[in-house]
Amino acid sequence: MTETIEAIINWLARPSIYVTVATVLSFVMFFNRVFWTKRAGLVGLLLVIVFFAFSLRNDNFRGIVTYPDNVPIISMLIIVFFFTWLSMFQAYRNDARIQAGGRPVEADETHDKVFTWPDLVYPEFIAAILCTAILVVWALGLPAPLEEPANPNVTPNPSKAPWYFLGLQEMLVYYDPWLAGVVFPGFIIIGLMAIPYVDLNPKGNGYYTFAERKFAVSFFLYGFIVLWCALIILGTILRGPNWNFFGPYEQWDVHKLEALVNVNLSEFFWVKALNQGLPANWLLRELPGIVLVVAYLLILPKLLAQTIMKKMYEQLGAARFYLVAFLLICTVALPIKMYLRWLFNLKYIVAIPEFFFNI
Amino acid sequence: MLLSILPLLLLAAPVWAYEGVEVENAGSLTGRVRLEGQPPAAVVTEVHKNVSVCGTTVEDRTFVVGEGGALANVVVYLAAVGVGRPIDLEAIGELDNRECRFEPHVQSLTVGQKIEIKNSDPVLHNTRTEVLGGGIGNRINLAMARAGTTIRKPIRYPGIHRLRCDAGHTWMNAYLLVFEHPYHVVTGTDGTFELDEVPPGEYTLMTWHEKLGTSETKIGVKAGELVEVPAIVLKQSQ
Amino acid sequence: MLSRMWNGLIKSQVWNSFFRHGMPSTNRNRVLVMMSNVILHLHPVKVRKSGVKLEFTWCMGGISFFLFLVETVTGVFLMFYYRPTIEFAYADIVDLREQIPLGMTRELHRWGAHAMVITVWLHMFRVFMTGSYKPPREFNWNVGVILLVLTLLLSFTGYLLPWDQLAMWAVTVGTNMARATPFVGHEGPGAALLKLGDISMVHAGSDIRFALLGGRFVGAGALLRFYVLHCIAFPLVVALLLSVHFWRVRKDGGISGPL
Amino acid sequence: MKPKKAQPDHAYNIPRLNKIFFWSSLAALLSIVWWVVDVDYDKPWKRYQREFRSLSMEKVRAQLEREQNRLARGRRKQQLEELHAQLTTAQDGLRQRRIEQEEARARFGDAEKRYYVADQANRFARAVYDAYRYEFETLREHVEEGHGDHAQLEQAEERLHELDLERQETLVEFQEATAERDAVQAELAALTAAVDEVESGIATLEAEKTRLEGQLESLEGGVVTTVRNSPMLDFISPNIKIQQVVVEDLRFDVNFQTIPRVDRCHTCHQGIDKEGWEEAEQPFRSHPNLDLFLTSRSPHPIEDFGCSVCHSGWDRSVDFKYAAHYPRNAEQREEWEQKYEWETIHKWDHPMLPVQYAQASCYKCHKDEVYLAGAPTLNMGRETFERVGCWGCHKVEGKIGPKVGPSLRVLASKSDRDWVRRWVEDPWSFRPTTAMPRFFNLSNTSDERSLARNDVEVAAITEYLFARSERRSVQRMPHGLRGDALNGEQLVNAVGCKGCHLVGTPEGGLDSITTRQRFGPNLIGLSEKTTSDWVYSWIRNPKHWNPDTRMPNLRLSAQEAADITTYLMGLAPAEGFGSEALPDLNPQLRDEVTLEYLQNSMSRRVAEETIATMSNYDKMLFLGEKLIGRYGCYACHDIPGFETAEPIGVELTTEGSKIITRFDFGLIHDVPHTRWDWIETKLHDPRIWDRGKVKDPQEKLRMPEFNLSDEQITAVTTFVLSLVKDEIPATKRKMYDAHEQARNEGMRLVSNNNCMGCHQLMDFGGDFAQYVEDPSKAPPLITPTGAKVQPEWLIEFLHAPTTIRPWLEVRMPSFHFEREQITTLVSMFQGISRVDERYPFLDRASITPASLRRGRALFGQKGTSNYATSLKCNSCHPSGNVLPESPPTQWGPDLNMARERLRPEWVPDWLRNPQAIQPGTRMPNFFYDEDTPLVENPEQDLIDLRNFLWSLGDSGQVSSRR
Repeated sequence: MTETIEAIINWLARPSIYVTVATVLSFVMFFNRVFWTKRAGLVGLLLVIVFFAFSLRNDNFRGIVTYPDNVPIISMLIIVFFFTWLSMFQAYRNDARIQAGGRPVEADETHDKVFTWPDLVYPEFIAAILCTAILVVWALGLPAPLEEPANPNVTPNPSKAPWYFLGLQEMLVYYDPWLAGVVFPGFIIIGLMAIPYVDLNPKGNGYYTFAERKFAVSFFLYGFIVLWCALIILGTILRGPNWNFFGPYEQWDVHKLEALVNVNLSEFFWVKALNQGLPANWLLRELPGIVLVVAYLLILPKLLAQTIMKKMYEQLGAARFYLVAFLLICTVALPIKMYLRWLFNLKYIVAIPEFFFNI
Repeated sequence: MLLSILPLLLLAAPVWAYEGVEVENAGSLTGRVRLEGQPPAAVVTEVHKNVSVCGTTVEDRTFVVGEGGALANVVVYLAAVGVGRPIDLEAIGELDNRECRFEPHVQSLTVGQKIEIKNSDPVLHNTRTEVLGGGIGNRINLAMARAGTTIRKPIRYPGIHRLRCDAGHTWMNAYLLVFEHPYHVVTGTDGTFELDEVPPGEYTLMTWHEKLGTSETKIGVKAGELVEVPAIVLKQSQ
Repeated sequence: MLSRMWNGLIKSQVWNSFFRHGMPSTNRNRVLVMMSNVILHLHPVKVRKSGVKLEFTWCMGGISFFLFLVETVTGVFLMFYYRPTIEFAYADIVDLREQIPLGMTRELHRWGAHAMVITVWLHMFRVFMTGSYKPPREFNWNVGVILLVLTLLLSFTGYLLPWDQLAMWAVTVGTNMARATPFVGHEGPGAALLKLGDISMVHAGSDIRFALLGGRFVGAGALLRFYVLHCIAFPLVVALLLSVHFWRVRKDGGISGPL
Repeated sequence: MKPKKAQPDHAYNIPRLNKIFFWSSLAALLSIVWWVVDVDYDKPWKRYQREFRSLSMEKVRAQLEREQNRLARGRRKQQLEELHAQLTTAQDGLRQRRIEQEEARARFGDAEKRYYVADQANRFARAVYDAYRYEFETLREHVEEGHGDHAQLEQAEERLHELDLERQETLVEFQEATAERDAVQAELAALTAAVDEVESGIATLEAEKTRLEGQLESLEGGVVTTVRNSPMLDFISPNIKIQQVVVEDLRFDVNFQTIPRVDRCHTCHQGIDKEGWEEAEQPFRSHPNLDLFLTSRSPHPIEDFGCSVCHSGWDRSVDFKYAAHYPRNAEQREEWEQKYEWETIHKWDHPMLPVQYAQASCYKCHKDEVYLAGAPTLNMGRETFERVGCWGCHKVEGKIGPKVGPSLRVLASKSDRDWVRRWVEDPWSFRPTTAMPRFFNLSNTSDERSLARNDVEVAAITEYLFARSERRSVQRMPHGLRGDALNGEQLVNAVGCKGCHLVGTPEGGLDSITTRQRFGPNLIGLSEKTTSDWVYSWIRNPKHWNPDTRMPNLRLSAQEAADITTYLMGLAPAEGFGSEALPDLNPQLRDEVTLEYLQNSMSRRVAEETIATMSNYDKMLFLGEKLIGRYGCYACHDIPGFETAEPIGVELTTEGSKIITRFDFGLIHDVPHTRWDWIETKLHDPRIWDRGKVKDPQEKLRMPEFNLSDEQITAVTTFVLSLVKDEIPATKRKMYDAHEQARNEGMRLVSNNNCMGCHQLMDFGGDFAQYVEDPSKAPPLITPTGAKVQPEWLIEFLHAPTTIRPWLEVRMPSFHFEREQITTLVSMFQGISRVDERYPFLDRASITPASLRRGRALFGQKGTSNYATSLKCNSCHPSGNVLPESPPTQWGPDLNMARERLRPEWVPDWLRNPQAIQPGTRMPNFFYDEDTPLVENPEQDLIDLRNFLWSLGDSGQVSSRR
């Protein structure tokens, strides 16, 4: 019985299933109020408890989860779950009030002012004291990890980036470093900074709401929870030696091999489809890929503007809209590349190693 | 060989140092050692060297049996005594090389005492000891070239020392048993022995004979009493 | 007698200079406490009720700031013992564990750093969810994003300092990406185009990664650079931006709420 | 603000906040208290130090009690009582003479006063005189130049004279006063001296007690100590603190740089460098070898060497787990897990060496010492490693030598095919103690298909060996010579065969036998293996068969050789050998394997074409060659066709430093991931890492299995672990002087030729002695050889040994050393004895006739008048033309050889105490019993006797050869 459940969870944890489930589940949940009630919160909490109670019996899982540096990541998982629920709970509550013709809770309270002392400073002070206590107990319980002295000749297997960058490291599986390590992180920062300027929706300023800004919230939540936090969890718990995938209950065996033969789009196009050798000229060789990428980046936004996002285009104006659309398709590019890899073993859409330019 | 290692282990067993004190309420032990059965016929060795001094034949003295089987040259001792009467450091054992024989054949001494080795013959003798089962080489190897030479040698190592003479007198042999405590004695020709000033208590009384090995008897000593040990009967082992 | 002494004490100049207004048990005193206190620079005298509710704010901004202070204090303590050279770095970390008084400071510093990364994320999460980046708070949101990046960089630079395998290889993995930076990384697309005649301008000894590490590999230069960035450069910038951030919070209408 | 509007005063319920504030403050306070107390105050090492302190106190108290008892009993009591009595008397006398003393003291006061006055007067007089002298001199000069008054000068001169007189008077007075004062002082001192002497006597006796009391006092401490060590204050100046040794020059490699070791082991192991804690529980136990380690008298004091350079581990750590302790076995592992919550720290490359391997570190500094005193396991490991030929496949820097197995060039003259097939397949079934390992039917080749394949492989190897070996004619046993097995057995036991060979299984089992006694093959089963003619021919002249063999020539006579041959041919092999019929060769399998090997160098199609052209014999030869190459048989055996083949194994030169992740543990999960567990497991079952793997036959592990005991495996593991790349600076490495270098070089030769199977050299070897009952019949101790014999003689002897000690049955064989080998050996002996003057010389012209006469008288010659008073050396030693009366087997060495053989300065040394030089020797002490002289003028006698010996040998040497 235990083994069956473990096998199922191991299977569910495979990157393809994991990302698919996370994506589908998150969207289903965003748009359904039933998940954001107190009862649902309790059920969720119970599920988490049951999951950990079950999993901690497994030596391998316990070993990873209780490794001191991983503890904050696991806490983050639970904390993020909780706060997502909390914010969505408040958002749906306000939405219900607004729908009923009322105002959000916060708006009601806006006119009541209280003295900073003690109402603000006192809780802040208590929070600081509690933080101290938690931090000290945490430090008492878990020693800071220290490994052997730095040795440039011995590469640890796996060698992992600091945990908060594991999402980026996971991206490295699908994209080259210049994209995964430089361009996309840059886009994340630019995207975050652009938010106030592209979100012209005047509603939802200063209070929780979902109904009034469905696109913004779901886009942000998907990015933060699935593409950032979930990938960190994936990188921490499910990536073992040689960056191979290991189920949460699977022994990290250095000898595990994955059958990975990846093929570039140019090979698909020239060899498989046209049944001829690869052209010597790189431009010609990569033409299909370049066309595809250019189309994705240039034509797709235009298409979106004319079709399903027409309303938004009208609201935002061209410049803002294309920025949003660009960020959106860049965000979606990651899961797209993931699926291409999983389904077709596709390595690069454009592969020009001559210039270190691979997409 | 094995026979002789055994008592050595017993001798070596008490590793703590012996402590001499004035014994109050001491008791004594007395008894007799007897051989059961006929002793084997003595081996006679023909002599080819220094015949004028040594004679033409030599008889070995492993079994010296008196009336009623009284067995001489048996060492009787107490095992593992830690505290008892002070060791008489002035006492001196004697060993004479006379007519190409060691005299006496068996004797016992306590660590710290001395042995006086003497050559009564006008030929070269040496006295070499091998510690049986000890593997530590010789402890004594002294030459006496001139008749009348005497050497006093302090005894330092407990154990069973077999004495040899290498000056061509291959038959010469004797035994010297060295203990860390003073409770040991060699039986005389009448097979009797006596141990004095024994502190009251329970003991193991041991006997050692060069061919018969060891035997042991449990014995209790009470304050101020003379204990008659039942006759110790040794059998010829096959 | 005791009460006389007490009265004498609370009337003394020292006492009065410290506690100007007596217990803040009346509204007047509460106002005065805020008006005459250093906290005035952070908080107004009165705030919106929604703005103090834990349910609303999650207190994540405050906790982040508090953790920043904890990091500063423990960090200063660690600096007493730690020497950023490849000869001593590792041994000093071992000694921090084995023999230095208050021998848990490194734990506090490390776990505090991890916690701070999480609280800063959650702070951003909350601010987004309450739409608090919307006008007039656009600028402060941007300051916040920079602070978030700086928090990650602080943590990342500190990661190298123990100089163990974990540190070195995590930083190697992290900085290896820099070599693929377009144009300025020597394995990045476009780097090959930057040439003066035959001389390549961007190579392993001159690219962005080299500048970051002070060498081609994670070595003595990287350790020193990361140390200086970790202890001086980033904290200073963070402190500066924090003041701006707090000041903007007040100027933009206090802790967010419907405007 | 609109005051009229009701506004809530607070967003929070303040009393509730107060409560939360209280509880959270309490929680924070408790956590900080916990931190200070648990992390800082209650560290395990502090607990250990406290415990050690109380144990020390107990110990000191017990010692004190014992000391007090000793003072109250026995001889010391007597002495003490006597001294106390003397003290009482002395003090009584003193009391009676108190008045006298008072007087003396008063007189001393007076004398002192007078001395002072006299001293002052004298000084003033001297000063006035000196000052006036200057005035007078100036005046005189003035007058002489023609100025001034002569009368004045005369007056002045008179005045000067007066002053001089006065000065001298006061000087006399001063000297008298000084003398008086000194005399009185001496008197006073004498009065108290008696008391002082007695008191110091008592103090000496009680010194130990006083010392112990002081120690106890300092251990007990008191309030101050308690405060110093209390929580929060204990960072200022506690007396419970970390102990450390910083070893600047034994550096620890942190990859980019090396840093000094900071060993803190004795923070907990408090008794480690102290005597008296041998029986204590860990961590307090004394080091088991304080003579060699840690103490200031040892060659490795703790301040200079620390601990971790030998034991490894995490030098700076003071926590049981972080110190990287490693248990010696599963039992201890379990114990530690319970007691210390021990677990392996994976993230540390230098876990502590379990005790059984600790000697591995010795070679870091003592690499050139072949036999290392105090490291028996390591010595055994090295011997075994060399003996079973590990280095043939696994290159190790510095290890070269003749191949350890017999040459197979003459195999065909020696054995038959069937025997070789059986032997190659399973050598142990023939000789359980052989050094030849098993290659076949091991854990990864025991499935049905592999078993069949093994048969083909063995047959192919055999075929190749026979095809390529030459047939050499055997020197037949002379016609009519009949061997006597009984005599042969005696010879084998006596002449020294057993120094290198076993015959059957020894009585005490294999564990009672050293590696040296297994140097050559066990001599059983020869009749199966070869013919009696071959055995006869071999033992008469081994070099004929193999110029590289290490088997020496025992110079056996034809009859002796025949006897031994007859005896050996009668010894059966191990039971069960050859009972099963050899399987028929499976031609189909043979072809498959051949094809498989052909495909290594050609495509499948070409291989198929090639195999079609090959005869069956060709196939076998081809396969045999490939297989010998695969298994590396040529590493140990000289095989035609493989003269230049490279070793097949992994180089082991720095195996002990290899990083643990580079060891492949395969799919085995129950072996702990340590170097030693990997090596040990591999030695127990060399193919174990193939378990559970799917591999092609040629991919399989191929290290053969050696029949080693657990002890040997541990020893070999220790040796392999000793092969590290640590660099020890010259300041700490053992630096060898010329003598020691000569010793080390020679010892390599000694080890290769197994000299120590028979001879004891320094503290090693001499294993043959266990076969003889009388220690004087063992092969001689050769440690003092360098000091004893002349180099020219030694060269001759090593070249062609002669009988020195006729009473020995065991024989020095002829090794046929080469010239430079002999030189190496001679240098080694001189190095061991630290002989500086290599070529000694005694000028016979310098010997006075008187000395010679006295020497002759001491030596004694039968029939002469003073024979009775001589030392009668002739009783044992042949000399001149006089022979001892006893049979030659009891003679001593021929003294005619002395002048040629012995070093002149050595003879007196030897005669002084032969026992000390050669324990067990038959040579008795004539001149001294230890330090007591036995004759009147021993030193003179020694020289005279030596001088006489140097006059011998002129009249022709009496043959002492049997």
